[in-house]
Amino acid sequence: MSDRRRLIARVAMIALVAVLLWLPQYAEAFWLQTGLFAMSAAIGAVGLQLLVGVTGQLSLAHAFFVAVGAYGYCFLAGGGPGGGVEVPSGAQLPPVLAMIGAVLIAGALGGLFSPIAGRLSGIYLGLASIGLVFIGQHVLFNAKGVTGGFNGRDAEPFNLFGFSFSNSHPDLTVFGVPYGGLERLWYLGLALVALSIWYARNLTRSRPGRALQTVRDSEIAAAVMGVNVPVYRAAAFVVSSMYAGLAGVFLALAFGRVVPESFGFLLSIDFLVMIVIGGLGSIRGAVAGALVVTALPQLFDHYSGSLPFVTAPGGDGLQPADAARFLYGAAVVAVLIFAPQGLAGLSRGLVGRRAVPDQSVRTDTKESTA
Amino acid sequence: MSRSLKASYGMLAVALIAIALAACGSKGTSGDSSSPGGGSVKGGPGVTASTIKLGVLTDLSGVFAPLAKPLTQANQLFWKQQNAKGGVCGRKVQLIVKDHGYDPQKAVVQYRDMSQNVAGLQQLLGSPITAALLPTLKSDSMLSLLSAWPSSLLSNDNIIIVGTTYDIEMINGLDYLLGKGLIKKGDKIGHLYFEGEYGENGLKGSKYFAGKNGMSVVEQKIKATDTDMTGQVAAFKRAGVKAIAVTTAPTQLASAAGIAASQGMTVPIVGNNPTYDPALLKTPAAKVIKANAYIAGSIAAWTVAKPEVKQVGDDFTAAYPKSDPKAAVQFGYAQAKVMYEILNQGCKNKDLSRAGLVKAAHQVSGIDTGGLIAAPLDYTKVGQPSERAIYIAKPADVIGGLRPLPGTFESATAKSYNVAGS
Amino acid sequence: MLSDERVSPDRKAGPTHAGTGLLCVRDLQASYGGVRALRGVSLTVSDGEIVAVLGSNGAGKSTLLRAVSGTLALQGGRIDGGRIELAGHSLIGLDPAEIARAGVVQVPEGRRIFAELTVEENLRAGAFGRARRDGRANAAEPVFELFPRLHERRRQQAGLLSGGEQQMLAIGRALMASPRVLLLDEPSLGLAPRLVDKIGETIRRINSDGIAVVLVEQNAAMALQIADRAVVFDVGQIALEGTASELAASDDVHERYLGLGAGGPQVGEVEPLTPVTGRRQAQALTVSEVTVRFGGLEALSGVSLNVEAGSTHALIGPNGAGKSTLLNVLTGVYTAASGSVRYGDAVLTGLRPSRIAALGISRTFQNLALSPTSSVADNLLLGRHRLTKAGFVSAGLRLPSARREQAQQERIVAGIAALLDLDSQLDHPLGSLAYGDRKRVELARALCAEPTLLLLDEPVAGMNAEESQRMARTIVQVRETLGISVVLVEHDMAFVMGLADRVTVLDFGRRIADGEPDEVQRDPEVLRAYLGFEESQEESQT
Amino acid sequence: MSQFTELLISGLSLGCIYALIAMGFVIVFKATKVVNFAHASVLWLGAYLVARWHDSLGFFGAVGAAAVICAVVAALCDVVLVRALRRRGGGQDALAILTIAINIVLATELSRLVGTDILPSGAPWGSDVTHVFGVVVPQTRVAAAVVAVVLMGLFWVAFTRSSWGVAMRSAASDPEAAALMGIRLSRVAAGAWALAGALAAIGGAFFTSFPAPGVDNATGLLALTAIPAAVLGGLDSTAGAVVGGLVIGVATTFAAGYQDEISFLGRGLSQVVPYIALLLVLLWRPSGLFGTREIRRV
Repeated sequence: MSDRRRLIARVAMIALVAVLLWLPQYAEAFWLQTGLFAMSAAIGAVGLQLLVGVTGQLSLAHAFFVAVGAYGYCFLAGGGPGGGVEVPSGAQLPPVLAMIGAVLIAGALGGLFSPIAGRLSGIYLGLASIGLVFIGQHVLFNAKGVTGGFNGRDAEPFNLFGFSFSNSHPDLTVFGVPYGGLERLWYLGLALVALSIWYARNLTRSRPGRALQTVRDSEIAAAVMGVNVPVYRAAAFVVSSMYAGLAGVFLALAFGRVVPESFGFLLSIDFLVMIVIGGLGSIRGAVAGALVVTALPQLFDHYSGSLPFVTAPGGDGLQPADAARFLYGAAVVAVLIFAPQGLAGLSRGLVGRRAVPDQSVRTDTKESTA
Repeated sequence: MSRSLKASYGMLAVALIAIALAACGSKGTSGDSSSPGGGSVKGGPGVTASTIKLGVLTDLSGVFAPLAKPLTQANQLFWKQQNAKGGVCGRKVQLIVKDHGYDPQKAVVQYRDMSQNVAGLQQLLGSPITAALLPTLKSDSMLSLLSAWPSSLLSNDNIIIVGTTYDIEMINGLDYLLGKGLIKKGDKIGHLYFEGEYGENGLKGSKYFAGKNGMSVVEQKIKATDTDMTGQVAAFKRAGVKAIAVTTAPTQLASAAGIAASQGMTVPIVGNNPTYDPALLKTPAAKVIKANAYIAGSIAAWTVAKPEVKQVGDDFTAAYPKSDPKAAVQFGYAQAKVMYEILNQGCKNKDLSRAGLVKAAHQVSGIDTGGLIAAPLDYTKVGQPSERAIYIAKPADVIGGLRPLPGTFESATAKSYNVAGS
Repeated sequence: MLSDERVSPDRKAGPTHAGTGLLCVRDLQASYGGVRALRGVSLTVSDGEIVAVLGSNGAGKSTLLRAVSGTLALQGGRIDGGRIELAGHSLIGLDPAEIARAGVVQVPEGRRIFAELTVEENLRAGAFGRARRDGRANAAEPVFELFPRLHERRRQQAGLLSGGEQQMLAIGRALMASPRVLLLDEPSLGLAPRLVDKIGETIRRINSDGIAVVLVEQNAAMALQIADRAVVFDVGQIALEGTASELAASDDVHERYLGLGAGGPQVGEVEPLTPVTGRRQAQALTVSEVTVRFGGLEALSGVSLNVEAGSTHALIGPNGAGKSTLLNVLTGVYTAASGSVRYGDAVLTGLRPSRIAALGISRTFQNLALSPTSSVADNLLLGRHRLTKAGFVSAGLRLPSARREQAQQERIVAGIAALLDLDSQLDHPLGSLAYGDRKRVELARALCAEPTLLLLDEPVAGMNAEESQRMARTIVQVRETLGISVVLVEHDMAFVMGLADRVTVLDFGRRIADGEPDEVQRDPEVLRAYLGFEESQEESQT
Repeated sequence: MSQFTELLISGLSLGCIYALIAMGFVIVFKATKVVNFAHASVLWLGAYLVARWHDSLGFFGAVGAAAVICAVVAALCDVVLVRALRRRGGGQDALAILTIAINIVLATELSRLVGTDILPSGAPWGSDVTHVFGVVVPQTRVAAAVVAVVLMGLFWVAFTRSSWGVAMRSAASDPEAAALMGIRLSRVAAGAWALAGALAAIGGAFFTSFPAPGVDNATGLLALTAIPAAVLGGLDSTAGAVVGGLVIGVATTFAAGYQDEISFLGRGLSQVVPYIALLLVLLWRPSGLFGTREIRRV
């Protein structure tokens, strides 16, 4: 690619990092909290991208594995001396280990699903995986001992070498701005997102990644070149589950407390929409998609006062929440039809690079045409 | 791929810079500044010399909109009237309404957004939202008036529940049936209840009652998406229950009542206050519901013969002609009234800070809602419900769809019931 | 004089039939995903004539039919220029259904009958092509007259019919639409000789009812027997045209197209390649009594053959003879109903493809199976999959081991690419390569797997003479240098004659001959089945 | 009457409704290879229209009208959006996601229309019941079963005998060949969507009739349960849809009726059972009970 383009990318990159690092200095709680949720979403979306965009496998079970990560962390880290009324049990591990453990558990469960994940392809896997979400929520409600049932359970604040990512110990003030839990988690989130992107990029550019892409483009070619297709399908599923797990852990930290309702079917759909809007196959696209999907409703709500055609909450007329959902649906339709490569594709256009047709959206071509 | 990734940095950066700029603000100032509350009253977040800001965190676009919309409007109605009368503590009260659509993630962000600028939450609706916010609310010592009645939350001193709790509603309701001879000792009671806080709290009540009276409870737990109660009722029938307790949404009450009747089960049905909605009277099950259903709740039906109740009803219809008359109106008004009393108390204590308000809340007692709530409210005992009496009402074709039986009802069992116990 | 008739690439159709005629194709250009398939084809079909379209696989015959019948888009192709007119009305851009209703009906390659529907229902489906609804009811009568057999079986599920009957049904179904022009795509495909003759006969009869016919055929003999005129396609162009008799008589056709006589690539002395990776010991491949079934149809019936270690073994036969199916059995893509495949002392039957690949067996595909969005290098690196180790952990975390492996593999791949003159294009996205180059990329990818047995499925399909020459040379070089065995699937005899040590001929799922190229070439059985006519024997002597 | 038969019969009667809805999924998938999530909100729309119109048009009039409207809406989804995406080369996944998006938009608008109300469907049978094999069954359910059986019968006849059926099946078995035979794929597709829409409307009308009180904010979720029904039966098998629907109907009813016996699995299982059944079936047969497994070609 041309120097001009490389330059733009560089500058954008530096600007981006700078902004992100500096943001807590003046961003209100609203923005930080939104940011934290967006980061969690970004991690999950990158994971789903590896499965859907790169391997060409559809999954609607992502919410389930996010839940596994979130509850896994709360269980492994939690369980301290409870304040009276029945506190769900826990392993009381140090948070770092709990985080790793939760991710591994998510991966393991993804592996248990491999008999299905390995054999089913495309849409069938997507439909089958819906089941996990509903079964998962049922368990969350009923396995009170571990999940706390409908009450949910607290997420132990994360800490690293005694430095707690919560409002205090130690108290921290940077340039006169008090850095509480939100600010600290912000940086943890940035680190985790960076890590996720880094791994995903390495993977897609390496041996396993090439194998996965070939499974997507031509299953049989992959097989005869020595790729064990079912195993790689399952592996992709496991990896994306682990990403979902990590997203869950960070979601739990951003919430402070997890409840079953946060992990419904709609969350799975949100993740799918993120990678579609971002552009199937593109890692950074997934991150951008996550940002849009998470922030959009919040912004609508925040600025509902100053939006045309939108009434204040409670008034008659178009509620901001509804407006956001309309826009959300319409955006997906528009992206699919007019910009099948999503935000990534558009940005490529901005930087003036010829877009390469995205194969992942164009799975089987022997489609019946109408 | 990598190139495309590099490139899409651009767009990402733009997006974030935009956010950053939008976010530009005087960070961290508004919060801790105890603004000079006029006179010598200690101020706090959301309190200025002329106004007190209160948050309303509710669901106007999700599954609970039917309950929340009139409720919120009633909140607003009360404060409109009260402000006209000079507000409270020399300040006008201003409600900041946020619609979370029953989405915890959204609610948390909205709370973060408002938490720095409100003295307390006039209304907090949705059990998952409440559960998710609980730790934060506590650490912010944010006085929160719940739009729900679970006894499980009474132990938190910053959570205020207006009226009695689901379990006590149920105990009273069943005791009423017992008193009327509709059920007798040794009977089986079928309990149809939602998965979650609401349902399980109601179940707690029926179980306690059954234990006290040598009865047994046949449980049928359902999810909110269950609408066909055929299987559940069949199980009740097989077990030979003599009464059905319902702790669900109106939809399930209608379905259960209808099927029970169609199965030839003419047993009394007692439901918690949220199980009823006037709209049910238009459904095929209307006949059965009118005949067999008893609604147990501490909130006054529109037709309760008390001047204040009527007044609120009339004012509401005048203010919101488009909204249907639902019991949530009376509750919303009472809820606001309780907040008023607490603010008043805080004013007396010369402390409108958050901690001050939580303290004040537990100094108020004998709040007379003029019958909007079955009995005067007493918040001096943390961990105890503010009152234990209820109205028993039967569905009927009157405004609000409920005809109350004369007087209020507070059973001995309910009195002796210990909410903390399990 | 015929040589004068030859059309040079740029030259459009001869002035003899300008604009007149029922179906006119003018300077038609078409492509699939950037790969040009038709480079300015002009053809006119007049009322009531039969025009045969001949040419090797990938020469563009089917593309022409798809373009005319409007189904090109369904195959991911597009028309880039030119005109197609039926009696003066343009057909370009019309929906296939509308084209059929206008009177141009195609019998698709491989019959494509509706297997789950009964014979009668198949015919009813055909009747949708009638411009007017009237007469749909008794439309079937003439068809049943033509094919009494179909009448007997009208209530039967079409999927259960024999190959011949299915072909009859496919034709009958098309006739239901009472077409003005009938496009037949390889009707003789996979049919036994007597059936082929019968089909030819039928086509004549249809034509005698005044229906113009465009007949795309592998089986030149049959086609030339019944056609009035014929054109020969080569790499998306009409290379040759004339009356059927002229073409049938000309040696040129046999050389260029039927692949008899001395034709085929002159490989001669090749300079050995500098092996990037060491010589490897090939093993003997033994296929014994392999049978494969798809539903009711037997794609392979008890086929046996031996490939000696280090030899080049050609597998030839008409389309649909089961060559690719056998390749798919060898690589574990299909599982044999019975019989066994052994490579050295390993039994392949029942192994999953990845295990077979691990034994050093590698292949290319007839229609490319590459990753279009990835770079050439990445496509080749996939070939190294079985020889490399980097996994989700080491690669994902860029552990030194993985980084070292990557670098080293990239060197090897670059080397192999150089052997096939692909080094300049290593980091181009595959989508930007020409068809011939993509074919070479696939060969390169197969070589990257360092196979001891290399399976090539129609390596020169769709290539022009020069490209095939080059491919042939490469294949020989590879074999010479690496000392591996090569199994070569081709339907074009000429190509394999120069290359193969041994030839096995398949027809209709059976092995009908096996031996040295020249003896097979003379085998009457082969000539009959493969070329479909007796008299060709003496002609082939020339 | 033993509870078993009681549950079985009411389960079957519920299953008939699921079957109707699942049929819609299958017909669309068969004809256009699209998994249509928007089916859920089309059903909701149908139920809503019936509830709104039964006063003026009468129940059957309302159902008829709703069926027509839903058919049109569904067909428009296909003609305007699905076709546009497919022309741009969208694959199965992309198309499924498209229908999810359509569903989001429709559902949002419907939840605004329904608002805070519960709108009864106005079915003439009200809460009356009748006896089937000595089991008490709501008349609405009997009617639903009858209608479902009749509709499926009609569909079956049309599908196997009429030329529309021939066109449908030809297009499903080999679109390209069908097009070559002059079958207008676009019309076949639109027709399939329209039919599915009509079925959804009718299914929705009965779904929200007694014992359910009516259309409300949650009606949109109902149709989701028909997805496991369709997949379990085999996405491309109409017979599978019927079986799948009945299986799901019976399974949910039993899970509820025997809740005490299976309470160790956690109470309130009935809404989860369909998905458990789905996973089990797919483990055993990856393309559903009656689904056709496509042979991989090179």
